[in-house]
Amino acid sequence: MNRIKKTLDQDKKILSIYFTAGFPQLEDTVSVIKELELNGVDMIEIGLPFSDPLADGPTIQASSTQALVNGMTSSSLFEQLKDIREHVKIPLVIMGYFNPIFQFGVEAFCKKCQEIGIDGLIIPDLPVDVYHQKYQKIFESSGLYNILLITPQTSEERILYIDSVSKGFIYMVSSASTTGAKSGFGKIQTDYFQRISDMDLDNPQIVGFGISNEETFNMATQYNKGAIIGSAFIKVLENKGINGIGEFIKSIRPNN
Amino acid sequence: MNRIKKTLDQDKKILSIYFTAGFPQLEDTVSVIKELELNGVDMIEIGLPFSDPLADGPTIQASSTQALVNGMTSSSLFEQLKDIREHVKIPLVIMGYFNPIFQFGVEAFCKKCQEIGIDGLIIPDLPVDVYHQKYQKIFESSGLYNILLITPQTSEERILYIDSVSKGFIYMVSSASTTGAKSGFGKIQTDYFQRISDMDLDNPQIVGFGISNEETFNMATQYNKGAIIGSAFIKVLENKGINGIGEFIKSIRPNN
Amino acid sequence: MSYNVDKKGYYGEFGGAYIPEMLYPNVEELRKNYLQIMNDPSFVKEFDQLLKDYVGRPSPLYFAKRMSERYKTKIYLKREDLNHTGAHKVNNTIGQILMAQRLGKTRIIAETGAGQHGVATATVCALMGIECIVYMGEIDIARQAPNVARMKMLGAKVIPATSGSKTLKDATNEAIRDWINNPENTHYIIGSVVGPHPYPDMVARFQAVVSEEIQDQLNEKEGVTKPDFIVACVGGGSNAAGAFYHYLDDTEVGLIAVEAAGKGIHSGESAATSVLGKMGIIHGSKTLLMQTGDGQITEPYSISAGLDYPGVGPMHAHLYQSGRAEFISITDDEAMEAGLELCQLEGIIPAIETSHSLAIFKERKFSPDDIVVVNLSGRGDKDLDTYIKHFNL
Amino acid sequence: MSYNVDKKGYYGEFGGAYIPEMLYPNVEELRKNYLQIMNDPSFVKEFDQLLKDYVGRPSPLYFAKRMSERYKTKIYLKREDLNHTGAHKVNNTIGQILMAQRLGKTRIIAETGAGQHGVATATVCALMGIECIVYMGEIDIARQAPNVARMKMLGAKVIPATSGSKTLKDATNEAIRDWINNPENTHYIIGSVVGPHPYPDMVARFQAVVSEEIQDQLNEKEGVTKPDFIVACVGGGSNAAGAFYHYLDDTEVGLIAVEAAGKGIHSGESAATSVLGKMGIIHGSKTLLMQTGDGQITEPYSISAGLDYPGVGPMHAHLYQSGRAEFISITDDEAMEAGLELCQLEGIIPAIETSHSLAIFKERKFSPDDIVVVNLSGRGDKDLDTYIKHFNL
Ligand SMILES: Cc1ncc(COP(=O)(O)O)c(C=O)c1O
Ligand SMILES: Cc1ncc(COP(=O)(O)O)c(C=O)c1O
Repeated sequence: MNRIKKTLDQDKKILSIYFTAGFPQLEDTVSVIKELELNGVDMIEIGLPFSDPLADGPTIQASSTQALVNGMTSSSLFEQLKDIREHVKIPLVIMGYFNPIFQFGVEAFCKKCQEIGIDGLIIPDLPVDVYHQKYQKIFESSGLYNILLITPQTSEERILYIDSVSKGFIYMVSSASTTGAKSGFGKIQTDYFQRISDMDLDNPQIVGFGISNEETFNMATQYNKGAIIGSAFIKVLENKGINGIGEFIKSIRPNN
Repeated sequence: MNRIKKTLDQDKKILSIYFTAGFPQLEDTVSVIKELELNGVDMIEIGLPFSDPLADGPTIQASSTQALVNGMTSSSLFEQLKDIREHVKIPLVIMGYFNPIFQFGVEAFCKKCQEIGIDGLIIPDLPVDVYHQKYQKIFESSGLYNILLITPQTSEERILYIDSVSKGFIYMVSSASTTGAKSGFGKIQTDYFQRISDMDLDNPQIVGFGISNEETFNMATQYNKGAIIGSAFIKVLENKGINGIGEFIKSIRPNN
Repeated sequence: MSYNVDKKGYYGEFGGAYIPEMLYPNVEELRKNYLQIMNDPSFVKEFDQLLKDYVGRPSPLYFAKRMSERYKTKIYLKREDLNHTGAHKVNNTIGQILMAQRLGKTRIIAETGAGQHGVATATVCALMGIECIVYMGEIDIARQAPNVARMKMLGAKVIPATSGSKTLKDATNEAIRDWINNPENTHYIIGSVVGPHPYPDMVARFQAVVSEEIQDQLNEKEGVTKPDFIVACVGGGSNAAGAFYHYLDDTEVGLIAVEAAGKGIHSGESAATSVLGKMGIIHGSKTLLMQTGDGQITEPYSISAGLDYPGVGPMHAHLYQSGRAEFISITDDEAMEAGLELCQLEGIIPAIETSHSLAIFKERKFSPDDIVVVNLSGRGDKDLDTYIKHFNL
Repeated sequence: MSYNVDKKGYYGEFGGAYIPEMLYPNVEELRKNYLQIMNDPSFVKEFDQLLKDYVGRPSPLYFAKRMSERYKTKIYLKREDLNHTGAHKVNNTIGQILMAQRLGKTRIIAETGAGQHGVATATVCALMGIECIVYMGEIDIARQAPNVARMKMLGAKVIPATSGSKTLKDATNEAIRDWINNPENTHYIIGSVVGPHPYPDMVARFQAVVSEEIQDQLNEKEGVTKPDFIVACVGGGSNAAGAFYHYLDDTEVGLIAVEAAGKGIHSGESAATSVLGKMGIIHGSKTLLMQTGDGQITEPYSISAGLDYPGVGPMHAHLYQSGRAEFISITDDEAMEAGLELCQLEGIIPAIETSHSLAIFKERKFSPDDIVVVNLSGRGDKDLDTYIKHFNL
């Protein structure tokens, strides 16, 4: 059984952390993952860096650029992660733009993930219909969940379609923005969270974009299964390195 | 009887000097004239400076600009020259562009010249036909000769017309050029001099443009009644001032 | 076989809409409506009228006598340089601003490389009184200063793109980010036949006026509606798409696409996508793309800001892969020489982009009877500094 | 009463050929031949063909909707800015280069102020493969750098005029000096309706294509062949002459000539010849002229190099004196504002010369039904630096 499903089946709010592989240093990937699990994070999105991350804001973009300068590639990520399941139990998701995956070969990429024990992929620029028509079989035969995004602008009809194609959870983008763009939620967000919640979808939703601290985490997870922190965490890595992780995670869920 | 005619009736080659009134210093005009006569020059063209002397080369142009900066105007020239005939016997011609004369009023200008004892005018940009139709009567009633130009490109027919309208002499431009542009005469010039000479015009011709020293003076006057030196003389004034005049004039006609 | 787009937005294998979900509503709104809007008689009328009265169309088809004599073939120049704002780009921006109005958008964003598209966008925004933001790579801002000045005069806000190679690709990323952040009121006027479907097709249709006019003009001059060859430079490929459009499926007409070889195709400083690229995804479209083995997009190089793009539009990827068009790469130096040659033979200063097209006459022979139409995509006023420095004039 | 030239080369009292004898053969050769050559069908054909295929004529007559709304009258812009090289100047240089060829001339000289005429001359010389020398005031060389670069690209030799005010007047003096020195092989392409007869008439006839087109275009758009008013700026007066030409003797059409008032008509830094000038002789023509009481020609001033001339052509002197045309003076600041306004209302960056014409809508009221045609004599690319500095953009 896929670790994502197992984790989401638990009766708790999920804290998921995004970070960019190979950042701040090329060899930090595994250490960051271990430190995150150690501090009680429920799930991790490992960012495969890309030269042109057009859905990302400046923080994640800069971390990608640095990771590429450090020498991060799909192959070296797989190399770094090859023994990860000897140490880490929580679900691991790779988040990356489509082109590097396409160049690696979608099938080969999925097989590598399966070998290593990756549980899912988030490919923001692989639209649901292309996935559905061309790649779903490959994912499923590799036991990989494909995590799809919805936004406040996604129509009800399309949400239902995405829900039907999704496995694991739906990545619910909190507002119309690139990563790290806004912080704090207003009535527009809570209305949106409520609206999706009321749709009673097959897949649980985890909220991403704009979550940076205890307050926004609580607000988001009030309506949904969990939340993902990206830019705010990258800033921690940038400023304090791996040593800053424990304190940051505690600040999000102080009562854990 | 007009002094120009008297001078030209003499059986000698005429040396005429052009200089710009008010140059190098505003008050130099009369001194230059006196010094020229003293050194045996036969005729003088007094240049009335103009802001836009488009038939002149750099040397005369620069002297005009300087004279204007010095404050030279038509009125101040007349003022400077008002007693000139108490000192100077040789023919004096004013050479100037049409616009300052036009502004002064052609008739008033001519009357002033007559009062002072100026013998002729050279107005390079007053074409013969306009002169003929509009101004000849005024000139004649003031006893002023209008000196007209011909060039190597002037057609035979037109030369005859110009000759018929001219009084005193014809100003024979040595080559197609602005003042001071070329120096030295070649076969083209001598052929041209010969050709005009052969036309046996009513008016004698005096050559101007490109005469700078004994050699060119002799060459020019071999075919014609005389020659005018302009730029070369201005350079003398520029470099040596009034004191340089004697030596320069002697160098042109050493055997005088 | 058709070389035009299919119903799903693909040219052969290339095209599609590989966009993040955040862009879906925008792109989908456009996809659903663009053909209907473009075919609406009131749209057609307004578009045609503006092209005529404002842009100055038809642009002449000029027989270049002295160039033809030098290269012993019949060379016609399609004078897009005479359009208002100085390049073919405005054909598209006129179309898209009318589209944006009909979609109820009140804010326009655009990316620009050479600045021609930025100027053309700022222009139509001023014309319609609509807010305009243009993203432009920091390097391009420096090397195309006159166009930056023009955009400012026209009231547009120019925002530098400081990431990556700081050129067109990065400006495009920034524009897309802006669009993601402003999904409701903003229309993104893409400047070439790139981006997610329906952009490549929409832009090609707006530019198709070029080949439409060539047909008539050639008929008037030569009694035939088709040339033997059409030559156009390819950055993203919009001027080429426009010049090729009505001849795409007529294989009697040779299509020649000219790319920038920079300092040499294999010098590491090049933008010759057809030679150096592999299939991949850039800016929402599956196409040929210069990239590392690992799928990172390569930083391209060309002396000309408008060709300095690591991909080509999906139409061109397909034209290349299918062999329908001939692709030729021209170096910086060859292009500059050809630009100067046109100045001195025909009295026309071409954009450096265009100079690449003109350089092919030194590379490739044509026969004396061949009619070769070169799409003179733009004028070189924006490039004077570069020319002057290059030739030490 | 006719406002056109008479048989002797005069417009009323103005005009004629006040030239030194050295220029007589050149000017006379031209005078004797120009009408016959211009009326020769082969000349007409070649001229028209080049205007169409090379220059891009007809230039559109564009209804400026947003400007019309702002100023509550019907404003049409005659788009000479869309001509090849970016101004009306090329209409004349195309004509004169064909004239020079037919006169057997092998060397061309020209003067230029804004550089537009220099570029237009360099252009046609390149087109015909004829040597080209352009005289340009040192100050103008500095303030119109882009045009200097363009002339060099086109293979022309640009010689600085360093005397006097170092602007257009002095460049003209230098060109005339060159002509005096090269009477046989050289044709002097004067850039405006100035100089000795037949230049003003010849240039006006070449520019007359502007008003010829306006007649047809207005008829197409408004069902009338004449506007209520035509507005044009006057440096020497060629674009105004072209725009007025077919309406000169039709007094139902109001003619409005706009001059540069520089820093204020009576500031001592102005080029408002109609107000400040008196009759005089400049560059071979009797006309209105800014001069001292002593008949020295005054150094004019305008922010726009193309209006920075102390005279006007004799046609305009006559139009002013007879009251046939209304003369309005516009300051630097007013012009610059009007230029920016056009950018932001209509997406057109005008030459600063042209901006003077556009400024009249703040000065003078028109009624809502009036059809006002403004001759948009040129584009502002050459002036970007000046605009940017002026507005601190
Ligand atoms: C004059 C000119 N030609 C060509 C191009 C290249 O663009 P495209 O390939 O879309 O025609 C540009 C781009 O800015 C341009 O300005
Ligand atoms: C665009 C433009 N308009 C007007 C003028 C003024 O010249 P004219 O009065 O001869 O039209 C110039 C002169 O360079 C010019 O470039």
